[in-house]
Amino acid sequence: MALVDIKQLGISFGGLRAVDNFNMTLEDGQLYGLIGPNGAGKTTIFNLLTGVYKPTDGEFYFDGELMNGKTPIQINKKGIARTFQNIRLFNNMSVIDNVKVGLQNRHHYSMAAGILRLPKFGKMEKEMTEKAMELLKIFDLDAEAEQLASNLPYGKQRKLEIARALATEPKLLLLDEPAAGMNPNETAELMNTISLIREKFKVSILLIEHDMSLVMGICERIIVLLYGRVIADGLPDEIKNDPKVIVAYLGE
Amino acid sequence: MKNKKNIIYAAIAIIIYLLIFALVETGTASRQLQNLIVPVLVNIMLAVSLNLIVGFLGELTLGHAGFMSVGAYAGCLFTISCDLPAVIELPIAFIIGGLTAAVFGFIIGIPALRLKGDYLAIVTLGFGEIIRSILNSMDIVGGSGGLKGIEKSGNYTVAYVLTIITLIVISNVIRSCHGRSIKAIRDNVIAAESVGVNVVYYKMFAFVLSAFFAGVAGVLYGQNLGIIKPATFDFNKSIEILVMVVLGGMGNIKGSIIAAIILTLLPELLRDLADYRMLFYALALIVMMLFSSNPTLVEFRQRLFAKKEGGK
Amino acid sequence: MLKKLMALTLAGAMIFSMTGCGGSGSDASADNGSDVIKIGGIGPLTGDAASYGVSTKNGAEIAVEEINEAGGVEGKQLELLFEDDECDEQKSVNAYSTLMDQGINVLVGSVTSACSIAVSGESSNDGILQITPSGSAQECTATPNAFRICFTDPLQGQVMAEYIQEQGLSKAAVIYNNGDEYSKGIHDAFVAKFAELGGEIVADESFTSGDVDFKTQLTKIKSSGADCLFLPFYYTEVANVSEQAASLGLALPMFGCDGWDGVIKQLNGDTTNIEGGTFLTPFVPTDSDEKIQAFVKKYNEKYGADPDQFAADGYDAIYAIKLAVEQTGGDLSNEALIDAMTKITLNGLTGDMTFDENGEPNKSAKVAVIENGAYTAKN
Amino acid sequence: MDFIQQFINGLSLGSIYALIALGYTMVYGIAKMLNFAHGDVIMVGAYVLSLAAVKAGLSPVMSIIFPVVICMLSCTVLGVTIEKIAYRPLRNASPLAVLITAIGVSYFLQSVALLIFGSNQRKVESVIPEFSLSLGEIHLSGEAITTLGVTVLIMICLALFINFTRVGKAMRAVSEDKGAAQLMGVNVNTTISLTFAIGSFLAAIASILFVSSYGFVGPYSGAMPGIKAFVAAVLGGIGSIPGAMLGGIILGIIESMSKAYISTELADAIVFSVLIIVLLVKPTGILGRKRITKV
Repeated sequence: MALVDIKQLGISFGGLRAVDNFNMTLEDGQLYGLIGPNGAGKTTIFNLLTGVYKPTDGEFYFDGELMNGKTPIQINKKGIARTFQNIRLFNNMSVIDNVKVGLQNRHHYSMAAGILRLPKFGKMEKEMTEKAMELLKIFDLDAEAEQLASNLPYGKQRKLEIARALATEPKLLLLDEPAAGMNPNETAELMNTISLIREKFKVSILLIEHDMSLVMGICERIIVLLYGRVIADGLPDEIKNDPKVIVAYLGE
Repeated sequence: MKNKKNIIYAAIAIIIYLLIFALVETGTASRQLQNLIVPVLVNIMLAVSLNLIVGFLGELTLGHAGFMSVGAYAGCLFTISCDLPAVIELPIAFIIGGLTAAVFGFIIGIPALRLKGDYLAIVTLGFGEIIRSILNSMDIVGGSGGLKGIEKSGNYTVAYVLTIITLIVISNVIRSCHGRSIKAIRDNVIAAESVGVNVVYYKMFAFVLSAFFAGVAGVLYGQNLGIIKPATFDFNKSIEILVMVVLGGMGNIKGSIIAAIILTLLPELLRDLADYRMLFYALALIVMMLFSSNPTLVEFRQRLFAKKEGGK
Repeated sequence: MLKKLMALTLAGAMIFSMTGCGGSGSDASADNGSDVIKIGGIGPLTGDAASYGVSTKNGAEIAVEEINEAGGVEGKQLELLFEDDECDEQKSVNAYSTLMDQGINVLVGSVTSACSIAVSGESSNDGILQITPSGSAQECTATPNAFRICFTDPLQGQVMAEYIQEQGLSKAAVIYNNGDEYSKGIHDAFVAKFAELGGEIVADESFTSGDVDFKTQLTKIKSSGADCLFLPFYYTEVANVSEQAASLGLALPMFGCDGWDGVIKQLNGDTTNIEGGTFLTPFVPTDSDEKIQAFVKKYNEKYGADPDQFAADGYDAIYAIKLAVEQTGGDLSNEALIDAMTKITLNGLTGDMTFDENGEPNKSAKVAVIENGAYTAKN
Repeated sequence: MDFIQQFINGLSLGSIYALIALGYTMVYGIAKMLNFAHGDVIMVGAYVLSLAAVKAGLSPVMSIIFPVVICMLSCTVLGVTIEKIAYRPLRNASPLAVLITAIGVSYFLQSVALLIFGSNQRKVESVIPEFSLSLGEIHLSGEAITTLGVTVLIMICLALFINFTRVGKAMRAVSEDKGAAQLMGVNVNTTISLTFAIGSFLAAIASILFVSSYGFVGPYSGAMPGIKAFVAAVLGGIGSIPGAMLGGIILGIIESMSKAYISTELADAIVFSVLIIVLLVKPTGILGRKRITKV
């Protein structure tokens, strides 16, 4: 069974049909790209999948379970994590604490343990620190662990967001323009990192991106959105040569 | 390293207590200072507990005096109606006061789930005023004349122990996974939800915990003075506590403690200025805010700070 | 770091300065042989209730000056140290401690009831003589060291209930300040007594401190069939009520309590809307009594205004202390002074009075009527 | 009969709240700050009015115009000065810092008034010629009629000003996005100063009508009406000009009605409860615009 099964998903804001009849199947371990011009509805789909918006119609199955109407928190617990187009870090917290907030999804201790500093507290905190450092190392952020997140340079903030999402141990990771604002070197590095985490964490990825070199370079399948509708869905090579896609991007 | 820090804190706490003990018991401290110890500690408890909501959760409330008042009334009513030895009676009174305030914290937390910023501020202000006008019209708690005849059993040792408990609980919460969740909500609600932070639960938790300690502080206030009246707990009192939090630094517990000490002592030290006292206080408030929050000055200070670091 | 250091230094310096003055303070209080009698005063000098504290302080200052000019008491000069409490109980107790550090021998205060009660919780431990000039709540004199100059609230309410019925009026409308214990105390006693005497309270309305609009309450009263209006609260609101009643066309005889004193000044002397208003007061500045006239003159010279009842209470409190010190023959010990209080007879501005063991004054109330822009004493 | 009179009482009380709320909402809507000192500017205005009225030995018409003009001028200058000294240095600081500063300014004005004028309330003669309407048992005072009329007039003028003049457009631009407005050539500082000038001018009008209705001013006279008006502004939807009007009137009527028919003691509690309920149902107030956060 597919990890993600989306059937005729749609949402309207007042009279505006932001997403219409969106269908998609994402297999376990797959890396899917979601592209389209600005305003096509890509981020709206992310918001639908993570429960920020409630779909007005259609169905969204994750791991065989219907996710419609679930809250962002429930959806995250089920195993979907995301990053944001406009970076949303916990700016006034340290880098390592940002990751720990993500880790808390699976590593938890009671209020009493926290207040009374019971042995469980020490044990869990130690475990979390180790895991967080491990994650930060992957993203080359371990040196900045104690810095405030807002003091990181832009590229590292993007990485930290991915690290935080991964900390929740998701089965599906949604990346919203992870390469935005990066130079070609950084983008290349990011591509490596994405491949690496796919291997290491056995996570499926759905990725929104404008940087075609990145999308074409790493995505296994690509879906193209225009005005809220899917105009193409296929392998990178098919998409590259699809006349509808070329029209959408270049105009007639 | 963490343990070392804790030991240092414990040592500081004990030394300060011994210092107070020595100053009071030998009579070195003036009456004025002896008398101010409990109010200072009450204000520290209030400021630190409010900091949990304002500084760590990032929600502006103007109703902290309301929590304080319900706690004070509940706890002090208990001591009046009950005739147990103080050792048993007092802890129960503090817990009753705290729990009652916590219930109100829960109720006031509900709008906080929906409202933000200035809207929440006015709603909490409203809650405080509602509590006050209900207390005013309740004859069984003395109405506007206040609740009288409270046994004065709050002394500096009791107050000190309560303050230390407050500090330990709140700072431990802040430095645990629960505290991280609360701070995450402050920094970015949407991101917090996206990584599974239960926003509703933690917002409520912060309000309830903060209200609990405000309630305990209220009981202590009543036990120390022997009389409480609704007019004391008006929104000016809430603002007074808020000023301590803002001045001490949002999300800075040590700052709250220092600000609470300074702002409680300042008006007392300014007594010699007589009529000009309030004027001076107002000016001090404006100047301190300008100094601590003006972007240019803040930058200047940071540069100064950076230089020092570099020099090391 | 710099900021933290500064803050810590500041806090430390504050505490240090307070320990510093400790030594000298306790010395002074022990010193009985000094030729100065230190009188502590506490009352609101700032905040909503400031006018009461300021008047009391002014009145007390005049008394102190008079006594000192006349050579003091038992060869000693009086010194008045007056502290602000903003009408806040905690600040009142703080003020008391500050005064104790300065070595006061007796205490006048606090001006308001709740503050007075809070202070007596402390002062009773020290055993110091405490005279509240105007704390009218029953509990103000609950401790053995506490006395008062003014009437209690219930007494005023009862007397007024009797007085109104003597005028042949039986349907009273009442407005009171629910946020003020003084007003509520008088109101409660009045309502009980008025009914007991066979009268009927046809409208019972309240407001809270800070309100300026009374039209709603007055509109209700207008249609209640009341034949008189009882307004047991302070003159500031009385002025508002009287003007608004007139604007609504409500013309009932008005009655009040000693808090009314000052209403004429409040109305800039224009008393058209409150003409005939009658209230209970221990002190009427237009009283032909020589003592009162001398006081009014001095007060006007010094402060440029007519004194009110608070000023008179403050003045009388100082004279009560003078008599008590004379009674003990200069012994300033707490026990002696408290004991002396019950033995003195004070011919004060607010009437001739003696004090009983419970700290209550025995004095008769005067009824004042507002006529042609002036208070007229009526007995 | 009673009901109508109570309604009118509420209306006249409400129009005072509305007038003060207009000033609040104006400053909040554009400068995005709670000017807690607004009520105290009204208090200062009332004192100025009383001083100017005493000093004037002019013709009947001038003796009304002179104090009114002086009052308006001094309030406007005061408002702009406060903005310049206390608020401008904090333009980019946290809203809380600005709030605390505003509270400091409020305390400052109160204590200055206390030092100069003493704690007793001062009687101020009404500048509104004496007239009233009576219909049988129902009375409507000249002050109430004038206040209501002036408030409606100001509301209309303000709405026109904000929506149709160049300066008004600049104000709206600043309220949407200070940075972008600056890039588009709007002088943010001048615009905000102007906002304060207008807000304080409104405070002057409010103080004239307030003291004309109630006749007295003390150092703390501005505090309570200030808070009630703030509640009114929030109730109506803070930042919305018709909202302030509506909020003020509703607040006045609720207060009056609950005093008349429920309980005078709990009137304030009822007013605040209504506010809370309204905000829970509609978090931006009755006429407030909803802002969508983009994810």
